[in-house]
Amino acid sequence: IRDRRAADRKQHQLTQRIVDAQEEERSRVARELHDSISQILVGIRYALELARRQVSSGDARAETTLQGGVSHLNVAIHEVRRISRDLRPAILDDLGLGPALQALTEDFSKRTGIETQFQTVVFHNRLDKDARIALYRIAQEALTNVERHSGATQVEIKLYGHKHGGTLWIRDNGCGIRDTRNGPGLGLRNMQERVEQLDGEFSIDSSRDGTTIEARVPLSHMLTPESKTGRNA
Amino acid sequence: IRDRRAADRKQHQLTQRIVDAQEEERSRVARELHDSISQILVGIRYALELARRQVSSGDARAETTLQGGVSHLNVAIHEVRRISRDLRPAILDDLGLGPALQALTEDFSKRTGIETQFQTVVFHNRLDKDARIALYRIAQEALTNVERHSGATQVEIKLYGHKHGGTLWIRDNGCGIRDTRNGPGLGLRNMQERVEQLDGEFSIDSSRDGTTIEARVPLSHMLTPESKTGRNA
Amino acid sequence: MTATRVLIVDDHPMVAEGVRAILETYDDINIVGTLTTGREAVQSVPDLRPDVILMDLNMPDIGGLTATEMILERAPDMRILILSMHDTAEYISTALSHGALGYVLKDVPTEEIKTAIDTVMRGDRYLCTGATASL
Ligand SMILES: Nc1ncnc2c1ncn2[C@@H]1O[C@H](COP(=O)(O)OP(=O)(O)OP(=O)(O)O)[C@@H](O)[C@H]1O
Ligand SMILES: Nc1ncnc2c1ncn2[C@@H]1O[C@H](COP(=O)(O)OP(=O)(O)OP(=O)(O)O)[C@@H](O)[C@H]1O
Ligand SMILES: [K+]
Ligand SMILES: [Mg+2]
Ligand SMILES: [Mg+2]
Ligand SMILES: [Mg+2]
Repeated sequence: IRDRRAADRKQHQLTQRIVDAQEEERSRVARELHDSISQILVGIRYALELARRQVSSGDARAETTLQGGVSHLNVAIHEVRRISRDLRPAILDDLGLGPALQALTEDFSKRTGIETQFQTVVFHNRLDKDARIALYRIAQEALTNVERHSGATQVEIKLYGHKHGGTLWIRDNGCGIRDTRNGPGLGLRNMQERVEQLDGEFSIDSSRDGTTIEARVPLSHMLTPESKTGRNA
Repeated sequence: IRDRRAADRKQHQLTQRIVDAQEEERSRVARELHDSISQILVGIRYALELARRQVSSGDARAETTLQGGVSHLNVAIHEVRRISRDLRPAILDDLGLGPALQALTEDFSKRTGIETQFQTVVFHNRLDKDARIALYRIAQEALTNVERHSGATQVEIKLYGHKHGGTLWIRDNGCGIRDTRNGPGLGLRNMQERVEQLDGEFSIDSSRDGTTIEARVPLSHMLTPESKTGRNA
Repeated sequence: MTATRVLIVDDHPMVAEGVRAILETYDDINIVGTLTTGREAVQSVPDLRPDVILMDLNMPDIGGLTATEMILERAPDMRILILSMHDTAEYISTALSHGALGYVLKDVPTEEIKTAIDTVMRGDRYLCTGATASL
């Protein structure tokens, strides 16, 4: 019974952390939209009205004002895309996991300067939607950990299919997971949970030479060739 | 042991539903930003570039083009504000739970036509951030249920403090909760979970004359007067 | 007729710059400064001697409401016009209860911002269209 209660408490804590993380994310995105995007748009609006006044009074500075408006608009468009992509990259739904991981890898590499390679072989059967989202989130969490904790200079990511299903494999050459005594964070716990929800298997292999995580998804989450819609895994 | 496994499975399913709902929300917001806001902004950029060419060639239609740009910008500003508010209303952090519930009530009443009253008394001690967010989400979920399931024509919401803490009370005059045999949805489960996380109490009282839910938050989630920052409960 | 001295306080540079550029096109308005924090506003009022302050609500240090109260403690007759993104009635009534003389939304046509300045200069209250109805 004590075991049972401990398990309940753990599950309870997990749920709490998921909910907290969600509120955190909502609050962050809401603030980005309100404090940044909205304000830029208002600024552009003022520029347009100024330009209109300048045009009607024959003021030659109208062109410069409009030029300023266009470049601020570019900032806004860029920011809106970034926020949208961070939430859920359209490429994942439109083109599939392979292209999404390729884009994620390139972004990560450019942003952090960590040399990151992605390899995949075209799947015979493609992953279903739940598996695609789960593996994408796992890759995101894993790369966040690499950036924050590992001190790695190289990362390799592989995605491949086999007769038991599909596997996502991520290895860094960093310092290894040294200490999770104050309990693992939400990141590793989330990865594990995501894979378990798919009846898959999750493993971590860590030493002083780096960390490898592997997420395996069973055949039940692969679509049969008939249900293909022309998109790739 | 079989009980234990069944309980585990249920908890597992609950976690899965929370994660699914979160992915759903991310996907929806990402799509709104990408498909709606981004496209409007790109459209405005074309308008600005056109206006610039018109200005430089002395074309009198520049003013009309600019006018069009301004009105599209208004649409974008309005939409960004709506998306931001749906995620997390700034009023909750800026002015507190009372004003946030007042605004929620007015919106709900206007949108659904259900006559909705909100009453509050100024708290001596105000609620902390966790309690504020939790009670706000509970009110949102409860109103969603009223709209979707109750057929009510009137709703009353009360928020008040007392010597044991604070209470949110929501009553509708609808048909009552008739059937949760296929398990309660995520809504009621979430409300319960939110209150439990605060060590509070949650109760539902339902009959053919309507449904009343009550969420009680203990004193440990009330800030002492010293920690007031000039904001209200 | 002397020009109205206007001080702009907004933490977002594009908004502050945008309003300044627009208002400068009016002959009867003189922008005496654009500041980005509530604290700077409280400190600068005696030197800048504005007739009207256009005040943002959400700012990183002290927000527009607290800044309004602090300014009015020292200069009780100061005309403070809140310029905000928030269109909810609760914000408007809260701003008025903190002593603001007017409330205008950032995304109204800029002519309305000019009208609001002229209105509070006459000593009258100005509430943006839409806000008046919901109070
Ligand atoms: N790739 C890695 N290299 C080195 N250490 C790692 C790596 N990944 C995780 N760790 C270690 O394991 C701990 C737990 O990771 P986890 O992602 O679960 O939590 P976190 O990153 O600390 O917090 P959160 O992910 O919840 O924001 C980390 O604090 C870090 O010490
Ligand atoms: N105010 C209410 N009046 C009448 N019936 C209600 C009310 N609230 C809930 N119910 C009933 O209780 C059930 C469970 O509600 P709950 O909010 O948990 O789930 P849901 O609304 O069906 O789905 P979800 O909230 O997960 O989208 C509803 O399906 C409905 O039958
Ligand atoms: K001027
Ligand atoms: Mg982590
Ligand atoms: Mg519900
Ligand atoms: Mg601001």
